[in-house]
Amino acid sequence: MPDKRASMHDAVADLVRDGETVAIEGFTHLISFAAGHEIIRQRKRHLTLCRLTPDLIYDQMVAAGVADGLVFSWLGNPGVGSLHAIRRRLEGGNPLQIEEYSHFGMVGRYTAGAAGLPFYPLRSYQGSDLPAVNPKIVPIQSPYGDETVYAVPPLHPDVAIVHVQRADASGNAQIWGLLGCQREAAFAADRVIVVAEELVEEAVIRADPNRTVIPHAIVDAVVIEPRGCHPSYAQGYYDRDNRFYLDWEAISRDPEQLDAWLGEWVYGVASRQEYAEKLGAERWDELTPGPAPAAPVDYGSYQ
Amino acid sequence: MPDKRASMHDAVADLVRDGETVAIEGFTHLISFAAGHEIIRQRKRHLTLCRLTPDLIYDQMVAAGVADGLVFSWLGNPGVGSLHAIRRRLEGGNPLQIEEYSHFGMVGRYTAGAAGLPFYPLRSYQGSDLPAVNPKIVPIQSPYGDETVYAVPPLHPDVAIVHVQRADASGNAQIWGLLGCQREAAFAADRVIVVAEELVEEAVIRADPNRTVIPHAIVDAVVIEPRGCHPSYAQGYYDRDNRFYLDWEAISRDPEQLDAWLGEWVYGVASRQEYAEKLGAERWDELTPGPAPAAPVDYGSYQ
Amino acid sequence: MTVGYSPAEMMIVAAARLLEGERTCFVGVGLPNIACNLARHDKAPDLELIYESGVFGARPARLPLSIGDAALVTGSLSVTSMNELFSYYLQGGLIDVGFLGAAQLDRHGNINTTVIGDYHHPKVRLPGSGGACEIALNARKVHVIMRQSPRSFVSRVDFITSPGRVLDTVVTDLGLYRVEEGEMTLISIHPGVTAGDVQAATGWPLRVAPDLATTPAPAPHELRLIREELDPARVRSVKETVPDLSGSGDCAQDPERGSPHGLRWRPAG
Amino acid sequence: MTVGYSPAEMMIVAAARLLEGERTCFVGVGLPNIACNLARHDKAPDLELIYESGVFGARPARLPLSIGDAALVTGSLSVTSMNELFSYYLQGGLIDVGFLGAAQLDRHGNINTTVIGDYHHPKVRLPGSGGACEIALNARKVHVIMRQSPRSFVSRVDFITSPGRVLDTVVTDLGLYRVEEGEMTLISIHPGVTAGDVQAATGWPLRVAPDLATTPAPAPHELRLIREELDPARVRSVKETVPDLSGSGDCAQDPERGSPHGLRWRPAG
Repeated sequence: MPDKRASMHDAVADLVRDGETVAIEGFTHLISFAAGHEIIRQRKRHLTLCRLTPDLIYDQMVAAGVADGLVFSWLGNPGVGSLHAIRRRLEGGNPLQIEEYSHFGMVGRYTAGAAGLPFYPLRSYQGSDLPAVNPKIVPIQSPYGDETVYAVPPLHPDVAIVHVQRADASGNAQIWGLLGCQREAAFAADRVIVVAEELVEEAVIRADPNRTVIPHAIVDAVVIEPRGCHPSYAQGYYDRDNRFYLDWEAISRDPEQLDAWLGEWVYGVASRQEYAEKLGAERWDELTPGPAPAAPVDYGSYQ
Repeated sequence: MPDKRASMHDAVADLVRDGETVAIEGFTHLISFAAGHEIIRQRKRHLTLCRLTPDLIYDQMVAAGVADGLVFSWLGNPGVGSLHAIRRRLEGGNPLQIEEYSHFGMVGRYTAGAAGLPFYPLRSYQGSDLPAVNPKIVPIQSPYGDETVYAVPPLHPDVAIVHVQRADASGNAQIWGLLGCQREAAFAADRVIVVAEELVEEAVIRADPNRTVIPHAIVDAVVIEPRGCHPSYAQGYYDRDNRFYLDWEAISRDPEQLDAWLGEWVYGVASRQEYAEKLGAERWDELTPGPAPAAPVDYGSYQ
Repeated sequence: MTVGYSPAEMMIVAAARLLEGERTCFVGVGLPNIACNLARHDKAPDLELIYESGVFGARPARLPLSIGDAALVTGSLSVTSMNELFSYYLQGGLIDVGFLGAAQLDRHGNINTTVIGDYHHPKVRLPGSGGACEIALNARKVHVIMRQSPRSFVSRVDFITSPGRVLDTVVTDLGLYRVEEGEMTLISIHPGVTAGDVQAATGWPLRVAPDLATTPAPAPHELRLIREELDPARVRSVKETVPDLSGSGDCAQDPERGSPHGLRWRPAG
Repeated sequence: MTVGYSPAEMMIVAAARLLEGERTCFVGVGLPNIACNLARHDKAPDLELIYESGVFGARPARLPLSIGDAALVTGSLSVTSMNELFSYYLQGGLIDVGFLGAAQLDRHGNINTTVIGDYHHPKVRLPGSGGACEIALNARKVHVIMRQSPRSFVSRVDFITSPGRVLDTVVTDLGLYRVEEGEMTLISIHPGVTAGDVQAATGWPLRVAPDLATTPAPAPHELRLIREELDPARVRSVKETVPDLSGSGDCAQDPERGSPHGLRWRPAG
């Protein structure tokens, strides 16, 4: 299997192109802030950003001017409040093209994209105003009887960026904890960047194949980026930095503070490593969980 | 959580009823022969049996007269040859109602059943004669553009029987190795019998939640039945007994031999434990794999 | 004995009591999370908590910071992909109760968490559906927890995010409501609240049940559980003035607040 | 140097050569499994083996007994549910090549693995589709491996299980075929086989390519790999006379055999 390792700089430079549709997925868990910041640093433009929950990372990317559009299902600072940079665009005069679903609708769009289906049927939207403002959400009649459900179209991002706990050099990637819709987003995408907390030997992947979420066959680049999710988290590695999520409320309310924050923490650092060091050992200590090992499992050796 | 443990005898007596639709799932792996044999022993009648691959167990059940119908996608002795008891019914005068799909069609039927959908769309059947002989396979047009795919209807077994490697007393069940469509079959069914190789404490399940395939909320009975899959296998516990699969070719070709086999190995034993003992320690030794432990994973303790 | 309690505590307790006998509940963070855990410790010992993030049977060792908190995962019974969670658990019909938040709720029980004003030119852009729309259509019943005001309790919502088709009970800081004969009806009023308070916080002439009850105040053992076991840091049950909750995370921010509301403490009734 | 080889070995080698440069192959047990592993050791080192049972990137330590063998799981790169395997890998368009077996193949490349005779009153009931129908419609290309006879190579199949829409090459014990201008065309003949042998084993007047080739005989290194590494017990490559194979397991049993065929050994060309 080919070695696909690259620096975040090179992976983003090579694989993320102006005007494209980009999905940095991960539901609360495993959000690649490192990739988002690199996209900001490289001043990518006119992107359409897809995520169920834009979270702080898309608020930052929108504030930095990389995005023309947003495809999403829940727009907030989870457990805290608003994404004020995005809200300013939506409530003010500076348009941001939005395409809005429910969570299951977004999951269905990725799933149809991954599965090569022309549509995904689901039981939602009946009686909601969402189909009225998003013409892509349409009713579809069951071929058995006259029941009607709704359909959403496939979503095929040009690039999906997925942070995982461990991956080998060719891109076989394993996740535990919340799985979100990373598998679906990756299979749906034209190109895939796997960002890993840890590089492991292929033998580690092969020692637990049920945990593999993404196979190397769909991966274009592997970036080893420890602590690449902060202030989001990586199950078993570090906790969500809730202090930062709380702080973001005030930072994002004020465009000047936000610009200063981007200047200091994104443009002002060359890499995620520099960011992590700048954050300081004490903060990382606070975020480190205690041990909770998985119960052992034996696959058996069959010769 | 309630303790749902029952003997195989009681679980089958209480939950499998004459005339019902029954799915004993497991693709090659984790086929509950123990449940099938108990259904034969209790002389259940007029069942409709669903499985992607009827395998030897349904050949035995059909031979024993429990089934009126079969819903399936591949009818053979995997890697060996034919299921002669079923073939005799299909090629001879004694009708067995069949409803035939492809594998993906069967998987789709369980998936639609599990997901509460009125149909499951898939890219198959175009140009095949299968829709001509199974009117439940119908074309469906995409609401986006004029593309046509095919649909299959949901399958809702009255009972699904799923063998797993480990379960707790209330039915939270974990599988590793081939996952087949057991999760889908169980969620699609009205009642679920979990048969487990091993009973574990709830804490073992909670120590690796990503491995849980079936939650207790959908389980009606938990049967602890070590070696319950023989001659099928349980990854990490014992290997497929290929000698038996080879032997079945001759046994099932000859109705008298088949009857004698049922007499000796099904009616002639009271339980799976008796069957396993009758098979003998030497055979079990031959089938026991060496160790191949999964790579460790840490979920982290978040207090 | 007089024990003081906050409006949030009244809401938590009232919501928890709704869960008696239920087995599966789709939970949002914040008040519903504490309410569900209170029910598990009290009137619904078999209640399993399900989160749209993919978690079934959570037993968080701390109060979760979001519906995707790491503490919900560790020690839970099952974690699946969101596709499987929405497909097999929710759409498959396993969910007895879903809790939703609302920025606006109307006379017919419809829920708005999308916009205040016109969708294309919003006065206030709210979070949107998250999983709320499908929860509102696939759970057997739905309860709403929200703070009540003339701006949030409106005759007609600006946008129907989630239809109120299976709406059961609405818990506010003033009372409890059910939809009866197609219309939101006050069925119980919290201790210390007057009918005038309620009408003043409602944007249409309110229908009141003929057998209007008074909500029993939080019992000492309920308050003890909340304060000593479920939220010892008092993160939510005192400080949280805007119910930050829904099956879908946080749909319920007050659209126009500039600062916390500072709900008053009330003496026990 | 003269090395004897079996017809099965010729088929394995011919099939393996078709995989040069391919990256992902949907594999059945039996001959395709050996062929794919031969290709991996020889001309297609990056080839990944995918099984409809849910396995991607298998490295079996022994010759698998079925497509669901435990040895395919241990040490593989990924094991998923069948729903995910069919949806994301196959239907999602990741499969370069699928191998299928056939009980009957017709002049237009359609595949029958369902029945001989009428579907509702079958003379011989065959296994059916398994995954073959969707493999035949979703893989980029499909190769068929089968034993050729007037009963299996027929003008029109009794039942189209899998349409031959993306059929690339058919490997038989006598030669290689491709569909050209809508019709099965002999493009290469195995060493020691005559045009008469081939026509005698074909149920319609056979189209022959103008540039008909002779299949290069198995090379010594290919035979060594098969015999010493891939199938040292000679389970399949000698004894197996009916190619027991398909993307879908075992679709290819000869419908009318009562006993093994006993294919002859041939001297190397």
